[in-house]
Formats: sequence, structure tokens, C-alpha cells
Amino acid sequence: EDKPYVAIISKGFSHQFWQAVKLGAEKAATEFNVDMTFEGPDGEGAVDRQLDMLQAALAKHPGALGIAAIDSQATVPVLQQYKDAGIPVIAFDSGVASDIPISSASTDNLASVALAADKMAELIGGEGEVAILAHDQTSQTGIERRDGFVNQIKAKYPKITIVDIQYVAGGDHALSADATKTMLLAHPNLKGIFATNEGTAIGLAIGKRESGSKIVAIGYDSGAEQLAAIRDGTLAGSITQNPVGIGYETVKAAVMAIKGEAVPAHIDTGFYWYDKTNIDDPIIKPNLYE
Amino acid sequence: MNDVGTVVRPRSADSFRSSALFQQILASSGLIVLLVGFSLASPNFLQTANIINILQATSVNGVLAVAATLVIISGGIDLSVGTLMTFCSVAAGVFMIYLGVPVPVGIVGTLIVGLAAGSLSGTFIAKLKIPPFIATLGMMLIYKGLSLAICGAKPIYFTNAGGFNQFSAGSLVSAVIPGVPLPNSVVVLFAVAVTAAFVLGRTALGRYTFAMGSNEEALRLSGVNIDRWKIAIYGLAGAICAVAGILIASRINSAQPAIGQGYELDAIAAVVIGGTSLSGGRGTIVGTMIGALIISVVANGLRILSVPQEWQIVVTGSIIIVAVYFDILRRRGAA
Amino acid sequence: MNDVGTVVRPRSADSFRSSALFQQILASSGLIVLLVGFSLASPNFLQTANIINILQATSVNGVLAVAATLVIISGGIDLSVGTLMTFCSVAAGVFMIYLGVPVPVGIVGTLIVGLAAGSLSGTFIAKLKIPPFIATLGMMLIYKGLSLAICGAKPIYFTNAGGFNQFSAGSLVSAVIPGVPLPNSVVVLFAVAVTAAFVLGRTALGRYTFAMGSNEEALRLSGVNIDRWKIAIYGLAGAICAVAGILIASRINSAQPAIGQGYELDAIAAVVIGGTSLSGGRGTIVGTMIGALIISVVANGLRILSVPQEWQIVVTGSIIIVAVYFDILRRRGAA
Amino acid sequence: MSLLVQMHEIDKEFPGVRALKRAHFELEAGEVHALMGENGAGKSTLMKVLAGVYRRDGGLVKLDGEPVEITSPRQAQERGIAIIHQEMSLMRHLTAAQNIFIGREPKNFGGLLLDERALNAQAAAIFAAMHLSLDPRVLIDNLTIAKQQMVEIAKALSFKSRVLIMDEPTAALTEAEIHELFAIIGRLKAEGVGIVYISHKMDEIKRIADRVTVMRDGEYVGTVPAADTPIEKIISMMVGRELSQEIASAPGKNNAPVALEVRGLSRGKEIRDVSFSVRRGEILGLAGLMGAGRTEVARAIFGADPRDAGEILVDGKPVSIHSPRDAVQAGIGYLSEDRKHFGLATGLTVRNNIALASLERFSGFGGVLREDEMEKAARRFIGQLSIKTPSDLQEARLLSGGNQQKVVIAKWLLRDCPILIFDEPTRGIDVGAKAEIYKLLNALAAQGCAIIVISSELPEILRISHRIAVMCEGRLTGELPAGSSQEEIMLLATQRQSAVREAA
Ligand SMILES: Nc1ncnc2c1ncn2[C@@H]1O[C@H](COP(=O)(O)OP(=O)(O)OP(=O)(O)O)[C@@H](O)[C@H]1O
Ligand SMILES: Nc1ncnc2c1ncn2[C@@H]1O[C@H](COP(=O)(O)OP(=O)(O)OP(=O)(O)O)[C@@H](O)[C@H]1O
Ligand SMILES: [Mg+2]
Ligand SMILES: [Mg+2]
Repeated sequence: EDKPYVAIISKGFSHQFWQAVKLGAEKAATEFNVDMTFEGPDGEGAVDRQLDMLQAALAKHPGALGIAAIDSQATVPVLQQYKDAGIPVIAFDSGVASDIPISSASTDNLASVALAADKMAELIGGEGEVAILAHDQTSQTGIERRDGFVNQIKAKYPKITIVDIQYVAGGDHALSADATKTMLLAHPNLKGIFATNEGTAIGLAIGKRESGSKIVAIGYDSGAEQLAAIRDGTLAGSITQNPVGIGYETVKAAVMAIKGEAVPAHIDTGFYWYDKTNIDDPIIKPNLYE
Repeated sequence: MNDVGTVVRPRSADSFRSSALFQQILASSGLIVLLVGFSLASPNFLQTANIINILQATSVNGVLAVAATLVIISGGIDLSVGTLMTFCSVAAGVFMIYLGVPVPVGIVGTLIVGLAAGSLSGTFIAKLKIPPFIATLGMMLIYKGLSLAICGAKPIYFTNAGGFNQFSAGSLVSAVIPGVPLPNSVVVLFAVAVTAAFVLGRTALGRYTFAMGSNEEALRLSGVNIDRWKIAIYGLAGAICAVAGILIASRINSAQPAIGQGYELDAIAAVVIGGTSLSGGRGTIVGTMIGALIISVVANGLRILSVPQEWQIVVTGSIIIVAVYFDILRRRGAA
Repeated sequence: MNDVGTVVRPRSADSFRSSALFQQILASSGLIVLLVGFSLASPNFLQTANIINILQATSVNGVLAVAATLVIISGGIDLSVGTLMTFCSVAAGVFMIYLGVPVPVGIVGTLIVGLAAGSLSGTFIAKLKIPPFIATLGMMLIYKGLSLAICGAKPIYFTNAGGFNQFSAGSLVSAVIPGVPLPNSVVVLFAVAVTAAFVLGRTALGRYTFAMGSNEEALRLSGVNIDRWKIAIYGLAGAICAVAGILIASRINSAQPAIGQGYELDAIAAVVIGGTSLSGGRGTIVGTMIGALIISVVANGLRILSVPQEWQIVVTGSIIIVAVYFDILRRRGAA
Repeated sequence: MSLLVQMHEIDKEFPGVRALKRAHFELEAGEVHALMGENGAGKSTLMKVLAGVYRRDGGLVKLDGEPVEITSPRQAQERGIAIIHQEMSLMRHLTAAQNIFIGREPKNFGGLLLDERALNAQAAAIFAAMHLSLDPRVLIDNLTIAKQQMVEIAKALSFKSRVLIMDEPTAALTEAEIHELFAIIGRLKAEGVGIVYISHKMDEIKRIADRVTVMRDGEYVGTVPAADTPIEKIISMMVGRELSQEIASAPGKNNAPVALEVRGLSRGKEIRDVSFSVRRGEILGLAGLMGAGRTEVARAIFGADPRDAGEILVDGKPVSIHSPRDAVQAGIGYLSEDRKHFGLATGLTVRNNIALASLERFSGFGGVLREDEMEKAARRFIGQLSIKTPSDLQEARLLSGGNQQKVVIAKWLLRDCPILIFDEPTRGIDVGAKAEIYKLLNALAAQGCAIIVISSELPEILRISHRIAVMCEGRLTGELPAGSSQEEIMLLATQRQSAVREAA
């Protein structure tokens, strides 16, 4: 049977964030009855591997493409081939440095972490030392989540100093826990730590637990373990984008494009601060994944 | 001739030491230098809490390194230790959560899975004569894919497996000696290392491991059933990886299908820094332990000093080279 | 004695073949099986466009595998090929963008950087007697860290380096033979492979590479200056990694400091699938090329068939094992 | 005659061993100077010092009366010193020709490329001069040790050097080849080349040596003219005592039950329908030229190589042997002719090597080994075979060639199989130890062991065998009783004479 075929190529594969996006994409795929494949280079940052995937997908003549470009420029030439082949391209999670994508479903990473910075400031009383546990030093997501936080603190909270930024490749849970405990010892006056993705957030929670520290811990994304840590107060709260929503909207937009319907140029999938108090709130809940 | 014999016996005795006991002291000298250096560089380094962090951070890699040591001494190599660890933690999840078996049973089951998996690699290598590098490279990917497939690329949480997370994070030691919150994972590492050292040093399996690494054909022509012992070695290594899988799963209280790849390099690095030769036939567990410690001390120390990430990587690389060079110099001195 | 001579001649003759020409046909049989299989499985597989995709996807790994082949035949191993490639692409960026030198000069500069870097590893191994595994593991990390440090963890874009991206993506071939848009990167791979095969087969460097891998001590006793040649081998390998760095940089039109790690495994896998023994002394470039093709054909084919990614990993692992087993069986048959 | 080489008071110490103690040696142009001594006396070490392989700790080396420092093999070559190493030092994956000219390859295109054609031509020329028919393009891997030994010799000759050191060049050779080698040595002598000749074969010394220098425990004992010094004198200089009168081999037991019987053993060209049997307490000598297929037969019986056809019976009962394991279980032990590759785990200690085939015996509950018993056993054999090693914990690779061989023998003695196959058991072993081993073989036979001895040294075969089986080109060409003559054996060994070219 020749159902329309939508190829989704993300920045990563096995990390929970991308698995959540995949979840949403699958949901939409079944809902609109299309074939859908979801892949991404294992270990973010492998630009050339992503190009190989794009070209392989092109050989399958998809009806539409959803792409989360690892490097917004490097992908342009291949995307041009899609355009020439008349295949509509939808960007998600982060943009592409060209006008080829007819639509982009993403959230404003910078704004979302600015919110995290505000919450951090509020919870530590507007002054003192804080640190960042980042999951990636080079990927756009990683950079934006770090810089958004740093800039907001610098801009609005002169009494708060960021004393340390540690990276844990891909946010490996155990390694993040080790890094957390090390930072706590290296900076005895530390008042808070912000972790930039699910893996680092869970590591942050474990490290805090294991070292019996009382600092303010703020995470990002969700996942069952992080939700548990927020419920039991180990994490003060987290920012969630709506990865499931991103995946869903991307496929939806792709289907509309295939059908030739008009597609909104930008779909903002939004972000939220959630903590003990609002974790079960009907507005928040759909934005969280287990 | 006698005179030569008598003249020489004492000397040879220490030439023997230099090949085993000595090596350890030598390797450890590198470790000591690092410890002293970091202690001077930062007051926060040499605290009980931090030392315990280092030990805990060593436990998983240490256990994997023990597994790698066995295989490497036998003249092989195992690239699958990392993802096999992951595969075993997923297996633990399947047992304890999906099937809901009690924790002890689940642990035994996991060990059996590791044993079986290792034996499978061993069979490929012994029976089908596939080079260890290839066999274990293939298995590395297979375990990785299977781990993702089995749990639908989502972690399995042990929230309902009563007290499983205590297995690693809890501290029986502090119960015995108050004030020493040494996590169980460290105790487990110690137990694994001691057992492995015993097997290597005192049992036939250990002796065959060394002989195999030294001259496999000669061993075969001595009427020894190479295949059986080789499979046993890889099987044992697999079981040890299962221990690592249990440790990490219980520490992060979940089976994370995505982790594991890359761990094999740390493990092998620990082995070689510890003075075990990749060409097989020589090596010690103590050396491996020191190697593993060197790796985590460097990681911890550089973080304590808040060295920028990229420079942490550079320094780690340099230290691996320097540590081994150190070892070589001292050994040459001893010889 | 005549008779023995004659007894041996035929044997040796084809045992010679089986070590070179044969091996290639054998290894390729696996490749052919895969090609046929995928072509039957999906109409999308066997299109010019897709074949060209496969070749292009092979080019970088292929070039790295050639570098790895040289080192492995000499009895060593090089884990740093991946990050050295990255380091060289960053170097290219520094030359062409930061310093704004013209493209050709920048390329030469990059090659020199690769040569120097490789020679450095070679020096550690030859002069300081550091085991290749350790020396190159350390360098792997050092290159990685330096790449990040040099370009502040941000990619360097070649947008202002006129026509640099044509270097890889463009197609001189199509200019000559219209309708065959074979990207230059593939031509470069071919050129590198031919050169390397030539060096191995026809020059003293090549001869000593095999001799070293076969019996280094014997070569030393023959009065050959091992160190100098070893450094040359690693240096050449480094220069070849620089070519890979230029290819990938020009393909993605940027120097990405984060990539590279993990590439070494693919490269080494290609070498071993190609029938080169990790114990040194034996191996062919053609075999390596076939190995590299097998790897990218599998990757591409499984994507074309829309196999779920976790199963892609499993199948890749299995195929690596099976391909090598195939090779072993056939060679046993030939012997 | 002018003095080529003078070595004075040479000292050399290895960890745990003083290999050389103020050793002396001198060599004149155009002489063949035999260097004799027990295993581990320091012969190889002394020559390695001269050849720039080892650096001496003390002493003085003069070339043409001039003091020289030879610090690398390359320098030795440049000064016209070539050496044939005792331990095969060839590159398995290279061809014979490539090995011979390694480091000195003929080049073309302005020294840019290797000239393979010239390489093979020159190698072929050397082979021809040696009356050796061998394809220069054969991979060393595919050659028997004998052939490899000839390649080593060819390599040494190719240097056209003034000093040629031969460290047990004939250890793996057969009469025909030895004859050829001596012819070559004769020619070199005439050209004024000085030749150092190390060997444990006494008869050879008489045949070619002009002078004999004897070493013991790394020390210089003395130098005597070869012609008018009785062998006994030389031997006593070597061992430092009169050697006990050799016991004649015990009479064979023709009535004892058959322990091992082989029926119609065949594989390809190497083994063609070989059948024979050995009785308990009998020593069967297996004679033949190199390449006769004796090793192949032995390996096939032992299950080390596959076989196309053939039945093996132990004590009259057929046994299925598919691996060495099966063979050992069935009570068959095999001592390989190639100790380096098939005998020793060189990285392991002497003790572990001796125990290697018998670990089950020493392992108790949970496979835990009883080291004390292993040590006892090891020490027993170190004494019995007078293996020269600082301790049973010395790594096997650090032992001298002959002592390594003894360790392998000890391994099989410890395993005490009722049926033992010894392939070249005395290769590279000194007279004293040889006598020990002969005694041992007799003792074993007396205890009722069935023994097969493969040897290329006819005197040895004749001396120890109760019965002699002769092979040629994979066939068993005949059996002879003890006390037959060398001529009778050679006749059987060279049936289809036409194939063998007599050396010039
Ligand atoms: N590299 C080494 N390291 C330690 N000891 C060594 C080394 N080489 C030789 N020896 C020791 O030096 C002594 C002399 O060895 P050498 O090989 O010269 O004896 P040899 O006279 O050649 O004996 P053989 O006739 O058995 O070859 C022996 O005791 C041997 O164990
Ligand atoms: N590794 C090998 N590769 C190729 N041919 C071999 C090999 N080993 C033996 N042969 C050949 O097989 C035949 C038997 O060789 P083998 O060594 O068994 O003879 P042998 O009677 O044992 O002689 P010796 O034991 O004196 O060397 C000969 O033709 C020999 O050339
Ligand atoms: Mg010797
Ligand atoms: Mg033989």
C-alpha cells in the first residue's frame, strides 16, 4: 500500500529527549495514517553521519522530511537536493540557516533557561554561588541552555556568581552524579546547581542524595526518575519543553504539507516551569513524559 | 653449574618480583605523584568525602577493568564489556521489574545472563576462530541494540524493586565501622578484584589464562583443551561485567539502555596503565586497580580544580601517556 | 633436496596468493552477497544516486582505514585516527579562515600538521617505547581536547574559503564523463588507497612495515634502524588522517571540533574485516577498501529498508562477525 | 695468518645471570674456530657481543688489532661481521629473498622503488651457489625449520663478510645439507674469511674446525688445535670432569605387548599409507631426510594435524584421536621439533612450563593449584636434566637454547605418558646433557614406556634405537634391526635416489 512516507531525522537517538520526540512523532504517524521513520546519529554532533542519513532517506523518496539539524549550515546543500526533488522540509527543535524549511517546530531554548535562572535566583534568595552541570559543550541545544542561563544571571542578578560549569558527555547519569559531588566539594559555599538535560538532572539528584547536600537543584526535561526526584523534593523543579509535542507537530505539519495544505511558518511548542506544586496540573502534565 | 645456581637464586627472586609485586609499587608511584599533586593544588581534594567519591567513581570502571584484564592476559581483547554491562543492567530490570522476581533472584539471574553472554563471545572466538577484536566488536553493537530494543529505548526504573538501590549506594561498612561511609559498590569492587586475583594466581584457570596469552599453540600441544578454557575465561569476564551492570543499575536506580559504549576504552586503559601487556601472557589485578584509580583520580582532581572541559581532556590524555612512560622507566631501572 | 623444493613451491605459491590476491576475492564475496541481498530487498537500493551515496559515505572512513592499515600491518594500532582527523580539519580552519591563507596553501599546511602529529605518536612509540595502544589512546584525547580549545568549542565555517567545499562535494568526474556525478571525495579516497598500496608493495617503507609487524626483533638484528621507519609509518598515517580531515571539513563546509571519537573503531573494523591481522605482518589495502565498503553498505542498506535503528545496530554487529567468519571459512577452504 | 678478532676479558651480566666472566676469544683470517661449551656456557652471548646485539659490561674487543666499539648490528655488518643466530630470526610473512636482503634491498628509479626482480635473482644466485633448490619467493611461513635454517645461512653468506659467526647452523639440518654447508665453509676459508663455528655435534668439530675454544659457565677454559686433540679431552674441558662411560642401550623386548600401532596413516602428499607399531619398553628410531614426513606423521598420530585416513590403536584397542587432548588422554605424548613455537610458553616460568601438561594433577578443590608440589616436581627435573637456570621461577625465554629444550622434555617426563614421541629431542643439546637424555630414554624404556625417536642424526638413531623405521617422501620405506649400518639407512632414506641431487 502506498501510504505517504515521512522521514524524521533528529540530532540524537538514544537519549530520552529524542525518544520523547519519537513518541510524539509515532503518535501523529498512527493518527494521520502515514509511514514514518525516525533516526538520528548516535552520540550528538556527528554532522557527517547526519548527512549520510539525509541522503539515504532521500533515496527512499519520502513525501516530506522532518529535520533537527545538528549544524544549521552543514545540512543546507543536502536540503537543497530535497527542495529540488520537491520534498517539503520541516525543521524541528532547532532551525536551519536557510529558507528551505517551510515550517519549524521548536521552543526558544534561551528563554526557557532564562526562566530556570529566575527560579534559581528566587530559590537561593538572589545571591550566592551557583554552578551549571551541562550535558554538551558543542551542540546548539547544549550551548543555548548554558548561555541562556549564564546571560540571564549576569544580566539580572549581580549578586549571584556562576563559579563552575562542568560538562558530562551526553549526560551519563553515573558520571553526572560523580561530577555533582565533586563540584559540591570543590565549592563548599555552593547554593545551587542547574542541570541542562534529563541525564544530568538525574545525576544531579543522585549526587545530591549521595552527598546529603541541601543545595537548590534545578533540572531540565522530564522522565519518570526526574519527576520522582521533584516529587520528593530532591530537585526543586525543572523546565520542560514539550518534546512529545515537537514530534507530534512536526509529523502533523509534514502531513499537511504533503496534502498541500498551508503550514504555519513557526510552531512554538512552548516550555514550562514545573515543581511539586504544579506537576499534576492539567496544563503541565501533557508536556511531561515518563 | 651449581655455583651459578646458588649465586643467582636470590637475584632471580627479585627479577621475579619485578615482574609482579614490583610492577605494582612502580605503577602506584604514578598514582602517589598524582595524589600529592592534587592535594597541594586544592585543599578540597584530600577530604574523606572526596576520597570516597573517587573510590565510588572507580567502582564500575574498576570492575569492568578486572574483566578486561582476564581477557587481555589470555591474549585476547574485549570491546564489549561496556555494552554488556548495560545489557546486564537491562536484564536485571527485566527480571526485577517486568517479571517482578525478588532482588536476590534477579541478581543471580543477571549474573547468569552475563556468564552466558561472555561464553557466547568465547565460543565465537574459540570454536569459530573469529579474532577477539572482531567478535567482541560485533557483540558490543549487538548488546547495545538489544538493550535498546528490549526496553523500547526507555529506561527501566527499579522504584518497585525494594532496596535494590541500597545494593550499590548503601554502606554496610559504616554500619560496622561508624564514620566510614564507604559505599557497598566499593566493597563489591574489592571483592571482585580479590576473587579475580585469586583465580589468576592460584587456580588452573588462571594458569591457563597466562599460558594461553604466552603461547597458545604450545598449550594446545600440551594436550590442554584450549577451547573449553577460553570459553571459561570469556564467560567469567562476562559474569564480572554483569556485576558492573548491577552496580550501575542500582546506583542510578534504573537500567539506562543508552549508556555503556565508550566504557570499554576506560577499562582497557586502566588495564594497560596497570602494566598489563596487550600482547598477553603478563599482567596483574593490582596493577589494573591502580590504573583504574589513576583514571578516576585525574578526572576528579581536574574537576575539583575546575579545569575547563577541553583542557581536562588534554590533561587526561597526557597523564595516560606519562603514567605509562613512568612505569616503563622505573621498570627499566629495576631490570 | 630438489623434491622438497618442488613440493614446497606450489604450496608456497598459492599460500602466497591466499595472503594477497585471494584474500581480496574472498572478502569481496561477502560484499557481493550483501549488495545482491539489499538490491532484492529494496528497489531504492540499487540506484546510481544511492550507490554514489554509499561511496561518498565510505570516503572518510575509507581514508582513515587506509591510515589504520599501515599502522596495523606494522604490528601497531592507532586509536587516534578519528580525533586526529578532527584536529586536522580544525587546523585547516585556522589556516584558511583565521589566517586567511589561500585554499591550496591551507591544504598543504594541514597535511604537514597531520604528518607532524603522526610522527609525534610514532616518536612516543619508537623512542619512549610506549605501547601503541596507550600512546595513541592518549593522543586521541589530546587531539580532541585541543580541537575544542583551539576553536572555542564552536565550529569554524569555511564560507569565506572560496570553493573549499567543492573539494569534496564537487565532481570533476562528471565534468569529464557527464552523467557520472562521482564526488571528488571518492576520487580522493581512490587516490589515497592506490598510493598506500603502492608504498606498501613497492617501497622500502612498505617492506619494513611488513617486516616490523612480522618480527621486529629480527628486523632490528638485521641492522635496520627501526625507530626511524616506525616514526615514518605513523607520520604517513597521520598525513592520511589529514586528508580525511580535509575531506570531512569540506563536505560539511565546517570544522566540527566535537566529532571524530568513535571513528577509529569503524576504521579498525574495516581493516580487520578486510582480512588484515591485528597481530601485524599481513594485510592489503584492497581488503581494507572492501571492509570499508561492507560497513557503509550495511549502514545504508538497513536505512533504505527502514529497519528500526536499534535493530540496525544489532544487524551491523552480526554482519561484522559473519563477514569475518565467511572470510575465515573461505580461506580455510583455499588453504 | 693475521688476527681478525680479539676479545679480552669480556663481561656480560643479565638480570640474575652472569653470562660472561672475563671471557677470551680470538679469530684468525681463513680459520674455522669452533666455540664449544655446555648449554648456557655463554657461547651465543659472547658472539652476540661481537655482533653488536648486546653491549659488553667490561673487556676489550679488537678488529685487526684496533680496539673497536660495536654498538649495533648495523655497525657489525659495516665492519664485515655477519652472524647466523641460533634462534631463528626470520620474518615469517616475508619471502626467503626478502628476508635475505632485508635492509639492503636492491632499488631502482633512483633508489625510490624496490627492485623485486633483482632481489629474487640475487637470492636465486646465492641458493644456486649453495646447491639449494628453493624458490626465492616462498614465504618463510611455509618452510620447515631445516629450510629456514638454510635461508639463515644464505642470508649470512649474502653479506660477503670477513667474519662469519655460525651459532649451531646444523642443528636442524640433515647430512646432505650439512655436507653442502661444509663445502661452502671450505670455499669461504680459502677466501680468507674467519669463521666462528658453534655446535654441539662433536664429529663436526673434527671435520672442519682448525682450533677449538672451550667455555664453561661464562669463563674461558682454553684453546686447543682441533686436529690433534682427542674429543674426550675437549669434552672434559667442557664439563669440567671426565664424562661417565656411556651405557649401551638395553636390549629391545620383542615379546612385550604392542603399546602403539598405526595402520594406514595417510594425508595428502606428506603421509602415504604409513603403518608401524611400537612395543612396551621399545625405542623405535624414525629416520629419514628432512621432508621425509616424520614430523607430519608424529603430528598426525598426536592429533595436532588432521589425517585423511588411518587407524591408531593403543594397547590393541582403537582410539579416536582428533586433538592433542585426545592423544594425551590416550597416553601419547609428543615433543615437538620446534620448541620456540610449539614447545614452550616462553613468557612463563620454568616451573609453569614443566607443569603445563600436568596441571590437573596439581589442582585440588576448585582448581586451586598446589604450588609447593609443582615446585618440588620442577626442581626434581631441573636437577635430573641439569637445566641451567637461576631458579624454577626464571622466565623460560631467558634460558639458553639447549636449556629451553630440556624444559620441554621435563614437561613430558612429568606427564609420564606410556607412549612418548620425541621429535629431534637432542637438537641443540650439549654432549653432557645428550648422554643424560639417552640415559633417560633407556630408563623410560626400562620402565615399560613405548618410545618413538625422530632424529636426523644417524649416529644417534643407531645408538639408541631397538628398531629403526626409515621414511622417504611420506612413505615408510623399511625397517631395520638395531646395529644396522648408516649405509643401510641411507639406502632406504633415499629411495628414488634420482630426486636427490648429490651436493658438489
Ligand atoms: N637475554 C637474557 N637475559 C637473561 N639471561 C640470559 C639472556 N641470554 C642468555 N642468558 C643466560 O646467559 C647464559 C648463557 O646463555 P647462552 O645463550 O650464551 O648460552 P649458550 O652457550 O649459547 O647455550 P646453548 O648451547 O644452549 O645455546 C645462560 O645461563 C642464559 O640463561
Ligand atoms: N610448515 C610447513 N609448510 C610447508 N611445508 C611443510 C611444512 N612442514 C613440513 N612441510 C613439508 O612437509 C613434508 C614433511 O616435512 P617434515 O618437517 O615433517 O619432515 P621431517 O621428516 O619431519 O623432517 P625434519 O623433521 O627433519 O624437518 C616436507 O615436504 C616438508 O617440506
Ligand atoms: Mg646458544
Ligand atoms: Mg620434522
